[in-house]
Amino acid sequence: MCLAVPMEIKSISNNVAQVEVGGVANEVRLELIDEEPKVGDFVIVHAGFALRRLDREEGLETIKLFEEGLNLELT
Amino acid sequence: MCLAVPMEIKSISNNVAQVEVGGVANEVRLELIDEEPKVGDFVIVHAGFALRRLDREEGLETIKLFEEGLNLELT
Amino acid sequence: MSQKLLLDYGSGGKASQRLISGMFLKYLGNDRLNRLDDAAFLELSGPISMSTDTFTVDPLFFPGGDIGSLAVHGTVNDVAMLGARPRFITCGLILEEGLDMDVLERIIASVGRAARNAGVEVVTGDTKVVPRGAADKIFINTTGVGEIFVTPGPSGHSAKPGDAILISGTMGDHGLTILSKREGLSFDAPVESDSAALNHLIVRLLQEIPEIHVLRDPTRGGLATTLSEIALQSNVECFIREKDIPVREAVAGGCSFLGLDPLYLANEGKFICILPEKFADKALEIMRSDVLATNAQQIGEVRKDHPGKVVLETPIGGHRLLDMLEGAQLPRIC
Amino acid sequence: MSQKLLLDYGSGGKASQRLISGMFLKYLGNDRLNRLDDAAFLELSGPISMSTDTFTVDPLFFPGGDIGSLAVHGTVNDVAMLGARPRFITCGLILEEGLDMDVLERIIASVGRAARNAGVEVVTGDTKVVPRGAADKIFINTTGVGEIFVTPGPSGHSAKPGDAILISGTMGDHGLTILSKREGLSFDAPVESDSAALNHLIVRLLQEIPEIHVLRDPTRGGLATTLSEIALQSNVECFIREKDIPVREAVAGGCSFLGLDPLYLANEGKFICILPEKFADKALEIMRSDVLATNAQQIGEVRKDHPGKVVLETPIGGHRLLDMLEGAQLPRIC
Amino acid sequence: MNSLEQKLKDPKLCRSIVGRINEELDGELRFMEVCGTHTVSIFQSGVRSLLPDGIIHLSGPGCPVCVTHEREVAAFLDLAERKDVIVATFGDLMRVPGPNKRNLKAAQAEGARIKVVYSPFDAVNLAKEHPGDKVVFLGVGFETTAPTIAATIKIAQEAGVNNFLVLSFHKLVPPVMKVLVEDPELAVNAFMLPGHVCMVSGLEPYRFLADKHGIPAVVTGFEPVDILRSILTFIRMRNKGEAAVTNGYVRAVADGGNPKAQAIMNEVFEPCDALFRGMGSIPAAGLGIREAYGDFDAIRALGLTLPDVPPLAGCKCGDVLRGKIRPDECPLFKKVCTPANPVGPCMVSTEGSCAAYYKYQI
Amino acid sequence: MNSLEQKLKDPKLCRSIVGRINEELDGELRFMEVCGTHTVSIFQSGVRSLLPDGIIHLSGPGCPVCVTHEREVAAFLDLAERKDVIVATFGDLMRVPGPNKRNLKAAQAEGARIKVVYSPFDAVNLAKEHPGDKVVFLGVGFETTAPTIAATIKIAQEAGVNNFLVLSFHKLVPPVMKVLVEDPELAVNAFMLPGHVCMVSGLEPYRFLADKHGIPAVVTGFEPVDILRSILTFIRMRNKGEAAVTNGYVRAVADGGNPKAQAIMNEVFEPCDALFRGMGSIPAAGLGIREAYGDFDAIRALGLTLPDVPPLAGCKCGDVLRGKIRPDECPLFKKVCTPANPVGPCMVSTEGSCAAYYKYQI
Ligand code: SF4
Ligand code: SF4
Ligand SMILES: [Mg+2]
Ligand SMILES: [Mg+2]
Ligand SMILES: [Mg+2]
Ligand SMILES: [Mg+2]
Ligand SMILES: [Mg+2]
Ligand SMILES: [Mg+2]
Ligand SMILES: [Mg+2]
Ligand SMILES: [Mg+2]
Ligand SMILES: [Mg+2]
Ligand SMILES: [Mg+2]
Repeated sequence: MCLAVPMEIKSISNNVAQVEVGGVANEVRLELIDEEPKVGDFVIVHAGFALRRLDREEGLETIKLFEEGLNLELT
Repeated sequence: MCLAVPMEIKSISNNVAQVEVGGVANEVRLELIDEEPKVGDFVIVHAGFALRRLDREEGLETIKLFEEGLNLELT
Repeated sequence: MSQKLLLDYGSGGKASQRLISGMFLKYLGNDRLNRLDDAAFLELSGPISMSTDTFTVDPLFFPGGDIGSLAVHGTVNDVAMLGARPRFITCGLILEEGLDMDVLERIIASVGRAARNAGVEVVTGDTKVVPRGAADKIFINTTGVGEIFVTPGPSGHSAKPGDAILISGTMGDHGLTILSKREGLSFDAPVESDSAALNHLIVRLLQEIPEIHVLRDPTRGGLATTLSEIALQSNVECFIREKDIPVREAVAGGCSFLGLDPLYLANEGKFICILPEKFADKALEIMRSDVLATNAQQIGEVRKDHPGKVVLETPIGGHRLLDMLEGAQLPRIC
Repeated sequence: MSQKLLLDYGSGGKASQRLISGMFLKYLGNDRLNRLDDAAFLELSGPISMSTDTFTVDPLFFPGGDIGSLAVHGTVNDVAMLGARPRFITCGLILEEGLDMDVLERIIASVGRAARNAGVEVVTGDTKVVPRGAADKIFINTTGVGEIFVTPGPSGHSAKPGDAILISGTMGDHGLTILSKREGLSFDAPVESDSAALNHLIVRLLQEIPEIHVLRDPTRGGLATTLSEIALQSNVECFIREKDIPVREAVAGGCSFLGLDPLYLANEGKFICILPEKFADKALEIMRSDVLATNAQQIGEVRKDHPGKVVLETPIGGHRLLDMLEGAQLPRIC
Repeated sequence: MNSLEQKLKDPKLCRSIVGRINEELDGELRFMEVCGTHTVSIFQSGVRSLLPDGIIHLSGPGCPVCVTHEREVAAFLDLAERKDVIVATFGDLMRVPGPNKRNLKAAQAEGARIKVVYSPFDAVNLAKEHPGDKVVFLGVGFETTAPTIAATIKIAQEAGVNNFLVLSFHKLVPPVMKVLVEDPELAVNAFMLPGHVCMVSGLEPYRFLADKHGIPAVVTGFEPVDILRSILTFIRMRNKGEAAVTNGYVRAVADGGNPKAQAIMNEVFEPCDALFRGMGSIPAAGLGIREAYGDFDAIRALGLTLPDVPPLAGCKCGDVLRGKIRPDECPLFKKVCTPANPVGPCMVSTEGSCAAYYKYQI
Repeated sequence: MNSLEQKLKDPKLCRSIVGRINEELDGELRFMEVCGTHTVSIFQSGVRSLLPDGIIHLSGPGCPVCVTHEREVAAFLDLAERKDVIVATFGDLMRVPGPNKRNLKAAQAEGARIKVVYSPFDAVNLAKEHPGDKVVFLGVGFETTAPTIAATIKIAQEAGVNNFLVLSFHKLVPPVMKVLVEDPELAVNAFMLPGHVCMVSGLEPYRFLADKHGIPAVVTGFEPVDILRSILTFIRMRNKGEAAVTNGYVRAVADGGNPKAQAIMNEVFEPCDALFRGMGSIPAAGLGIREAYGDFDAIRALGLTLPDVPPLAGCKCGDVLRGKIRPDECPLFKKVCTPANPVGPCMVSTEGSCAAYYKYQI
């Protein structure tokens, strides 16, 4: 229902972050994000606002565990 | 200095006359004309207003006299 | 309320496809167009005459025609003027979003009718829809090709001193008709656009007259401008007599109170023919036998005295230049 | 302040003449155009491929090109797709009063440069100037002709089950570039329009490959729409694999946050080539040896299972339709 | 592409999960997603074509465009007619049909000033550029979008932009899901919860699904692996006889959601009843603008009312959204109702389930 | 064509008169017309090419466009810049160059709202159609035109149209002719008086030409026979040693003019000093709007002033208009100054004498 994409923060000033995806640069507003974002973070962007930080380590870890679980059960 | 053309009155209503030249119909206003114009009159039109009645008989007469005078003197 | 054109119709997607099959193929369809490939395959043998024109006339519909028929006639005529049989035309549309679909349909039907009458096929086309306010309702580009069947063909460069200058009929009909329907300037003129396809008459002339030096249609800028161009291209004087130039009473009348000159008004179904004097009568006879040129006249001759100029003999026997205007004529009061 | 275009320049009078000689002949001049007759005289021998397109791109200048070069490339490519050598193009301009003369000059110079690079001549043209507000700055129609040198030439109707489907490079570069420069939607994308004349590469392909069934450039509506057209015209299934379709990272990135699909974005320097499987490798080799097609790929094959449809195999191995859109894609948030 | 993004689309991993699904599935499983982005993702990624026949995929009322009521669309169109108003909208709404199949695109073609924006914030800039006009933003969306519009209203207030208005027809997901599960005819075994809505609201509002109704629900991301993993979770919960609401999108969603976004949303908006297309009025399922922000409320400022309109004859969107029928079971589907000539909003929205069936289903 | 119109253009009659002119002319005769319509008619009809070398035709300050001062044009251009103003004008003024060769056409191309009208009355209708704007009509012209604008102002007043304004730069012919004849360098033997100006004002205002300065003057129509007959009259008066002001256009002109038009003109306008291009300020040679009609006066209502502008370098219009030089004696003629690139207004107006020389002279 809500197209939202992860974009990487390249710089921040005045509640506005410069973000990038695939080299495409755009601006997003930071009024709504709950953690203080920093350069290098990935944020999930919806309608020009960053809504949350994307926890990529957590994401990878979850998948890795899940995958291991799958294989374990399969073999 | 002032392009003004004779047009024939085809009908009149409310200080506006329908006029024609070469079959082309247009409207002219009658606020400025000094003689009461009537259908069949030719009026001299400038910038959408009839400015005077054109006295075609007078015009023909003048020319005829002038022409006769010329010829008389020439022969 | 009639349906309105949306941007979607120019998107290349399904709406575009519906416009193509529901309207364009319906009125313009033929074996070549129906293939809808990137380009049309034409059996044509050279040399070829090719001309392009874009039509932006306002209003879209006027006595004697509409932008659709005009777009066909204009290009067919230009192709023919080089001594060619027009065969195929293309049709490029720019449409303003919100255009009435009924208006579009009337215009496309008119393109089809005019093309059939002129004996040409619309073989490929293109449609762009632009946002409301980015164009004025509809603009049409047509580009035509035809086979040249006389060589050397007529050209603006080929007028020779001693040649007769003919025109195929009255001057200024189209221009005055359009002016009379312009918003803010509307008056009633008993005159119609002369918009017509001249190719059949042109072909006949070229077949029956052994030598024609110049053929040209006096469109934008009128007779005065077109003759000036020829005088410059051929480096000759065009000498013409005002009393021999047919002008309808209504055109003269409309011009009188707008302060315009009919010799600068556009024609869309007339041509200038410049050819050796000895063929003038024969050419006039052929022209007058066609309904499109019953008022054909010799209006003057080519001279060498004032190269690059058009000289007009006035009805009282005076002489003056007929110069090319700087820009378009504006209605004036002084 | 730069000079502005006035209506007078479209009047057919002296201002028009100055525009023609001062700008059009300066940048586009050649022996045919310079004659300035009603039509151009072309030595061409048939059969002939003819295509028309009108260009209304906004903005006029964009990374990788401008409306002038695009107008040349678009038509040259369409003419070539029929198996022809593009030779001559026409140029019909609609100009908005008040247009910056410098802007016009840059665009005409670009038309001239692109035509020279593509090896075509602009042989005739037309210019209309419309009142301010009646058009958006400049629209260009180009119509091209060329000699068809293979028969039967490629056509959208000729795809056969078993054929390989190739594309000449990355998809969506032009479309995303234009979107990124649109007023109100501007973002920085490290991508350029792919606008280019493909005719030299097309000619080489046709000369070296004995049998090519379809050539088509996926412009408006993109790869998805163009393949759908071919599937319908040839009554076959086009089966393609998403993982084999090259899309630049920036195009994918831009599409991700605008909610668009790169397979529906326009390309202006790419082509689809459908040919018997046995010639696919040779064709890819020729394509990849040209700078315009270094990313050429086989993306699928023609099948007969779902005639008239395009079926996409997704990267995870699923299958779905790739349907023609109803209208243009709009940026969306859900 | 870095490895997280690659992993989430990894064909081999997908095939493994599908293998597991096939193995572990016992009987038929009817799951419903209530998010249009899931609808599109499931079709577009090809996940759907890989699922076994026993997995029945249903699309619920989760596309804010699809659930926009025809009376709301009529209000948009009325607004667009006003000479002193510039309408700003997300592109999604442009083609949604109102009464007589009229839509915003047609109004624009006829001269109405309608501007597609990518962010509500762009509408504030538009208002600054047109000080003599009123710029009305059409506020449509769920908990994901509502905070962005709330934040925009606060920004406009701070900047003193007083010609920016919002017509708020925002909707909330939990109340409509409540209506779904309380339907005695409900035939859904599991819910795929909307990842980006939950990013704001967290999991709490959805606990009732499992706790009260015994239906498992998983907050799900939008990549193929996310989706397939949730389906496997549904099967496993059912096989174990469990029902829980769990978070399958931990990388983006905290169990408590985004408190800051919730706070801003609640500061500007307050719950109100809302009209859902095909479902009628649902109590406390909408968000109206609070009185404190009344200056930005188009309804108050322009005195708008919702025009009465006849319902769309024959459209089964209500049944589709409730999961009662599949789009292809609607008698109008593909015959009368197509994307070119949509009868209902489920056919017109890019995320609509009827449109997805039409476009993607081979 | 009926016979009056035919007679007035009759080639045979014209040739007879030219024959007479040749016969009766003794030495050189320098006559001046002060009406642009005469300028054009004399060239366009070919009369000029039929005249013997001894007849020197001079064009005086009788084209209202040509005598419009560059400061007045600058005022037009300033007005056109205003966002709340729609300028209405006769087509004649569109190309007249002001400072930096800018003109109304260029302003229009850059977006100024300028509308060409055929009658001042059309500008009132324009004002009705644009109630939120001010429609300013550019009032330029002599005694022929001024009454039409006076009548229009009265009509607007009666109709209660309060967004119609006139910028009155009207000029009067007799005062400028007074300046001409009082010039010690004057080298004009006879005046061809403007037929349509006299149609309004009659002959009285011109009697001083003969009575005080001994220069014959004939009110003349615009057909070839009218013009040739007046020239013959000049010759005959001179041959007899007479000087009178006579009426050669009796079919349209009464000796007393048109009292009704005079009355309306005098009711709305009052004489004021006026700027003439190339001649400077001339006392009582202009018409300003009376205080009673001040609501319609663009100068009062908009607080307009005439901007100072540098004079056009090198333009000899002043000398041309005074009959001191012919256009082709101006060093810029045809070299620097052409209709495409006019230096002075005599080149730009369709009725300008420089333009007529350029366009018609073989
Ligand atoms: S197919 Fe059309 S009519 Fe049927 S439910 Fe879907 S949107 Fe409504
Ligand atoms: S030729 Fe040009 S510069 Fe010379 S007087 Fe005439 S208008 Fe002025
Ligand atoms: Mg193509
Ligand atoms: Mg042409
Ligand atoms: Mg033409
Ligand atoms: Mg095309
Ligand atoms: Mg328009
Ligand atoms: Mg022509
Ligand atoms: Mg084409
Ligand atoms: Mg093309
Ligand atoms: Mg042309
Ligand atoms: Mg514009």
